[in-house]
Parts: sequence; structure tokens; C-alpha cells
Amino acid sequence: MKGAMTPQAAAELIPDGASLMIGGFMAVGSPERMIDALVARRLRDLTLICNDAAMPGKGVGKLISAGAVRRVIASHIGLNPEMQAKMISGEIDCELVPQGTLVERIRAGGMGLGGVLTPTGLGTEVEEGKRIIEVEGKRFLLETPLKADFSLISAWQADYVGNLSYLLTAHNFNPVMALAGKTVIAEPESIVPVGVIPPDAVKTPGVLVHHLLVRAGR
Amino acid sequence: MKGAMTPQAAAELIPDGASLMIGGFMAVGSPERMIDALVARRLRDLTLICNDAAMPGKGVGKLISAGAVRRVIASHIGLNPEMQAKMISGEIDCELVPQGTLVERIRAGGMGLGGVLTPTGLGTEVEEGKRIIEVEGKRFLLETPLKADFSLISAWQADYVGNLSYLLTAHNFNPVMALAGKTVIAEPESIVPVGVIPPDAVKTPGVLVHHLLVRAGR
Amino acid sequence: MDAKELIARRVAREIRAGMLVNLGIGLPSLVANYVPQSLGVFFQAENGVIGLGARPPEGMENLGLTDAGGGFVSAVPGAASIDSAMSFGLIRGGHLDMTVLGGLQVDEAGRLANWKVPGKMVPGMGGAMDLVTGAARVVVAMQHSARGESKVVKSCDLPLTSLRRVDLVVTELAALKPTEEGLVLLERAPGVSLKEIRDATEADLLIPGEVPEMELA
Amino acid sequence: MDAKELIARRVAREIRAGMLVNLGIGLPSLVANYVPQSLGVFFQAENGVIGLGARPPEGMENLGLTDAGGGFVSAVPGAASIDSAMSFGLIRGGHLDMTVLGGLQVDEAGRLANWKVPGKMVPGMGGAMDLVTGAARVVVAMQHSARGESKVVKSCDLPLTSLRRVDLVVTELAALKPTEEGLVLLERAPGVSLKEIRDATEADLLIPGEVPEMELA
Repeated sequence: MKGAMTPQAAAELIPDGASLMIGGFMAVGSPERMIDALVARRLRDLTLICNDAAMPGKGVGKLISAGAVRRVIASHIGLNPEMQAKMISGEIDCELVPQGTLVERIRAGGMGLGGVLTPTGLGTEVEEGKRIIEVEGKRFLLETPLKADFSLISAWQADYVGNLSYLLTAHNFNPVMALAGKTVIAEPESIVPVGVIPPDAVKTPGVLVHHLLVRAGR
Repeated sequence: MKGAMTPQAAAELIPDGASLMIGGFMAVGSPERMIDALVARRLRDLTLICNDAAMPGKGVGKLISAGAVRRVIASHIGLNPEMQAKMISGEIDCELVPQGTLVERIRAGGMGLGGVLTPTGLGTEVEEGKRIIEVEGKRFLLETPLKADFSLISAWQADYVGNLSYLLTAHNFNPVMALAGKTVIAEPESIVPVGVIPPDAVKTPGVLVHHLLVRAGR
Repeated sequence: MDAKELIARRVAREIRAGMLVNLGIGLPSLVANYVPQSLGVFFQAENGVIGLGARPPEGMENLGLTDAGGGFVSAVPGAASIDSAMSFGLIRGGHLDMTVLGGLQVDEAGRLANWKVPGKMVPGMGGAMDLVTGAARVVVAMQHSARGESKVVKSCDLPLTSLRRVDLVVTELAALKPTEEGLVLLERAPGVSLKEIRDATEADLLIPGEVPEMELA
Repeated sequence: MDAKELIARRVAREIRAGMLVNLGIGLPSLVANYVPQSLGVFFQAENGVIGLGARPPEGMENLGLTDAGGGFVSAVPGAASIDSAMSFGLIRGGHLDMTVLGGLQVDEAGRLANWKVPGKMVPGMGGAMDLVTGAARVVVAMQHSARGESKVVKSCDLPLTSLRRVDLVVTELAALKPTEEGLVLLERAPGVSLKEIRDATEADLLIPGEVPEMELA
């Protein structure tokens, strides 16, 4: 059984320089209240692992605009001109990773696998500096696992065990990131009594979730 | 939109010597009517990829008793004395694979990954003949992907698009096997009109399912 | 008819009944407008839905149901939610029947470049590298030239998206089929001459005896 | 009290509030009987449920809700269904706080053998290799001897389950803690002497000055 905490209290757990996985795809399914609390805390030198850089004023874009970020590992940053500018000026280091590779690297980190063998990126710039492993006559890139100090995820329903369900395209990276953070903080739309979410509707078992945020307006 | 077919008609699709992934864990979540139709068809020289050998008279145990099987790739065969005897007599070749490795090998086959890097089995008999890959200072076994000619899976609800949901511990290997069969045949408990299963309750998207079996008693 | 509509209507003819199809954002997303509902095609958006439907009426949008460009969509009957791992598992595993993507360049080897212009624009590859590597069929939908320069080139000088040879390239001038021998000129756009296509193309084209006009959906 | 009950009651004391615990079939599954519900422990069965509950009353069993031995169970409030990929992802990824397994042999290096007796019994490793490799804490619950032979040996001659040193071994005679230096005799079972333990053990034991009696749940 887990109590729920405010975004402010959760943000206090996170120090400068932390690595954060943050769920969301173009800010859909991002933990916005958690992100606002991080911005208010004026953190610095964060590493973000996220699908994309969202847009200024939305999702992880708010942390980028606030100057809180030193490094980004993402698949796409094209809709955030501030991110582009900070990458070109050298304020933010950016590692671009194919989206399917990114999600598997996170899953591998969370599930104790040693890496990912993927054909994606072979013969492109993505291959540079990486090992190629041949299996049964086919070549694959060896991509390394990713973990983070914190995973900040957004969910639809939670119960006080920490079980989570997700809504439609707001799933995206959230269920996989819930596996790969040393501390996992979930921001649900609603929190229901234990036993209300049917076992078959749970997509992230509560054992993975360390903290729940209180609902909005509470 | 997919029509549903009888187990007998589905069994006709499967030739002697085919490789079959069959869902289930100790026969819980196994497609029993499909298996009965295969037994009735007197198939020979099948390769089975399945978690376990079930028991005589249940799940894949029925195919083993019927002499239909030449090769088994599984994690556990301890509750089926007939399987043990046939392995010792040489009638059936058996490759034993740690359960977590087995499910990841199937997932890798279904998801276009080149293999699995796992610490499980290092320094044991499972390591024999396999490559060891070092990643960031840790050693992992390289386990190869698995695919099959057919995946025969059991589900709870289906719709006529082929979307599937599963019940409790009858999930087990079924959702992963649905990714890795060249032809996927699903045996659902019930078939509902399209639109009845909420998108968030679908665990196997219909695009993966080639054939549905009619409900029992139809 | 403008160039984009023409391209979308030609690409739509590639889509067969029951396919699972991913349409990239921008020009490729227009293709859906010309695919009859009766085909029972499911559109996938790689951010996590199979069974993408039209934008809902004003005020009925949901923040949790968008396409890969972040635009509001609906879900058709029989739709399924998937997370990013399943989404790219389907793509990489060959379960996606077709992807339609935009392009910056395609070359004589049929290779696509569409994710980076060094020093100018680095949006990132998003899902494009997985889509081009994994989809059963890859169709590039793009304008033939940009700023007076042909986008159909001898050899891509922009960073590649994949080594994989794409299956079809559709522009407002032509449909091109990359083969082991080179780029075959498959069809002309309505009213466009062979000379116009050759003049607008940097790559060498293989031109069969007869080059029919495109049919459009 | 018989040997199995004693072992189960000692192992139960290892379990802390809020843990996720996997109990193997057979002897280990008895441990659940001695863990107070107030601890809020979730039991996982690797076939696919977190929040395993007691066997339902006769006639109220469901064929789709069983433990890893195929026995009927119920689901406690807050239970979650998981497929085999998630189940072993949790195990391999270190999210499982403790696993309790039976054993055929444990040796001085703390290595477990529990899946094969060559030429006699080849049940297969099932989930055991992943559990021993991945769980945060591995407890072996087994009888001290079988057919007059010690199961606590100098070096396993049966095939290993993992190279990983297990964290605790509980038998009806003793609790042993494998360390880098060797097997430490942590506790004696009630009324059992050091000599009895030594006589029943093939392995060399490290014996501290004081070896207290076990406390049981």
C-alpha cells in the first residue's frame, strides 16, 4: 500500500545531475504536473531519456526551456526549435536513437538483458562506434541497455498498490520506462481503491511503482 | 474481418513435419480443441515449441502421447512421464531452455531482433555451444530467435478483426507466440462483435491473427 | 489537382484489402483520404494505435488519442492500443504490410535519406529507420525536386535512413521502382513527358519501351 | 512439527513487509501459510499472476487461475495478470525481492543444483535458472539429506542451476549463509546440536563462536 504525495514532495527526491526517463510522445502521456514541479525546483544538469523533445511549453519541452537539461537521449527533436538551438550551441548534448531501438534499450535495462540486437541503423550514421554481431548469417547492431535514476511516468488509473492502467496513445513509453528507473514515480489521472482495477487491466504491476502523485486539484 | 473456422478445418492447414508454437502453462491457456483436431488428423514429425510438456491427456501432452512429435523445445517436462520416456528412448529430441530465455527467444523471433543477451544459464550446461558476449563489463549468453510455421494460441475474448484478450494466468506464452508464427490460429472462449473489446483491453492486435476457431459447441 | 493530392491518390492505389499500413506525417497522411473504407484497411500510428480514424468533431477530441504528429484522431471499431515496444515490435518484425514515408533524397540503389540535413536540420530519425528497415513494403511519397534540385539522385549525399532498397517512389512526375539494376521508370504522371521526367531527375533511369500514365484512386 | 513445517516457518521469517516473493512448488509453497497478511506481501507465480491467494472453495475454482504447479488459486485485491515475458522480465530485471526454491544440492560456494539428475530425472529447469540468476534474494528450502546422503556438499556434482551464490539455505537441521569464505552455520534448528549438523553435512562449515537456535514464524 502506497500513500500518494504531491508533485512538490516528489520533486524534492530528485537532485541536480539526475538521469530521468520521462514518458510521453509529443507530450501526450507525459507527467505534466511532475514536470512543472521539477521546473519550479530549478534543477540543473539533468539527463533526459525520452521519445522526443516535445514543444516549448509542453511536456519535457518545459525542462529544456528552463535550462535544466544537460543531455538528451531521444529519437526525435524536430518540433522543438529551442532544443535544436541548444544542441547546436552545445548547451545540450543530444544522442539520437531510432525509436524502436530506444524503447528496446529501455526494456533491456529494465528486464536484465545485456543489450538489443537490431537490424535498424545498419549502414547508417547510427552504426558508428557500435559492435556488429552476426547471428545465423544476418548482421545486427548491438545496442546497450538504458537505465535511469528516476522514471517519471503518466498513467490513466492507479490503485494504492501502485497498479497502473493507461489510456490509448498515452501508453507509449510509459509501461516500458516503469521497468527501468531505480525509483519510479507515477502521475495517474485518477486513483481508485485497491481491487477496483481488474487484474487483466493492469499493465504495470504495482511492485514496479515506488511513489504515486496525488490527483490534480488535491 | 475474419471468418471463424472449425478446428478440423484449421488442422487441415498443418502438414506433417511442421513446427508449432503452442500456448499454455501446464495446459492452462492451451488451445485444447485445436490440439484434439491435430491428434485426430494423425500428424507426424511435428516440432513443438511450448513452455512445458503438460501431462498425458492434457494440452500438448495429447500430441506427445499420440506419437505426433519428433522434437520439443521447452523449459520443463517433469510432469509428463511419457515425454520423459520418449526422450530417453530417442523417439523425441528435446531441447531444454530456461523459461525466461524461451519467452524472449520467441519474442525476438516475432519482433525482428537478432537474439537475446541474457545472464541466465551462464556457467551451466545451458551455456554449452553458445557464444558469450561481453557488454559493459558483464557477460551474457547469446540465445537465438525462435519462429515457427504455426502458432496455436488460446484466448479469452476475440472479435472478428482477430483482436484478442486473455484471462489471468491463461496469458502465459500466448501473447508472445502470437508474434512469432508464420500463420497464427487463435482459439477463443468467445467471439464478440467488432468494437466490443475496448482498444485498451486488446493484448494481441488482430493484424497478428490469421484464423479464428469457432466457439465450442458450434 | 496539386502535386500532393496527385501523389497521395497514386499511393492510395498500392493499398490492398486488409492491410496494416503506417502513414508518415505530412504528405503521406493524405493517402488515407483516398482509401475506400470498404477495403478494411487498418492504419497504424507508431505512437500507439492500430485503427486510426478521422479527427473528431471540435470539442470531442481526447488528449490521449493522437497520431504520430500529435494531431487528434479517433479510433475505428476494432482498434487496439499498443505501447511503443509492441508498436516497434510489429514494425521491426515484419508485421506491418506497408509504410508510406516522405523523403529528402532517393538514389539509384533505392536508398532513402529523410532524417537529417547536416548543419541545417537535425530533427532525428524518430521511427523512420525502423519503418524502412522492417516494413514488408516501403513506399516513398515526395515531391520530385526541392528548391530546383532533384531529390531523385545518383547517390544520396544526405545521411541514409537505411540500406534497405525501398519498393516504390511516387512523385508528382513519376512512379519509380528501385530494382537491383537501378531505378525503373514505371509510370508517368498524367500529361507528363519522358523528357520532362529525365530533365527533372539527377539519377539515371531505366526506361522500358512503354511507360504508361499513372492511374489514380 | 515435521521437517517441512519447520523449514517453512523458518523461511517465513525472512519475508518483510511489502516484498514481492516467488515461492517454488512443493516445500517452498508452504511458506505462505506462515506469512501474516498484515505484511502486505505479494506472492508472484511465474506462470503469470502477482497477488496469489488461497485455493478457492470447491466448485469455485477457475481453470484460468492457477499457480506454477497447476494448482487452483485465487487473486488477492490488487492482483495483476502478467504474461510470461513480463513475468520473467520482472525476475531477470531484479524486481523480484525474494525467491524460495527447493534444492537437490548446495555447495560450499553457495551454488545450487536443482533441475537435473543425469540419467535419472530430467524435469528441466523451468523458471529456476532465471529465478536464481535474477531475484534480489535467493533462499533455498530443502531437507538436509536425501536417501542418507547429505545435500549440503563440498562441490555440486549435479548440474548447476546458476553460478550465483544463494543468500540463505534452510534445512530441518540448520540455517546456512553462503559467503565468500564458505558456508557459515547461522542457526541450529530447535534442539539440534552442532555435532548432529556436522555429521549430517558433507561440506565444511564455518562455525562462529555462538550458533543460536532458529526462531520460527
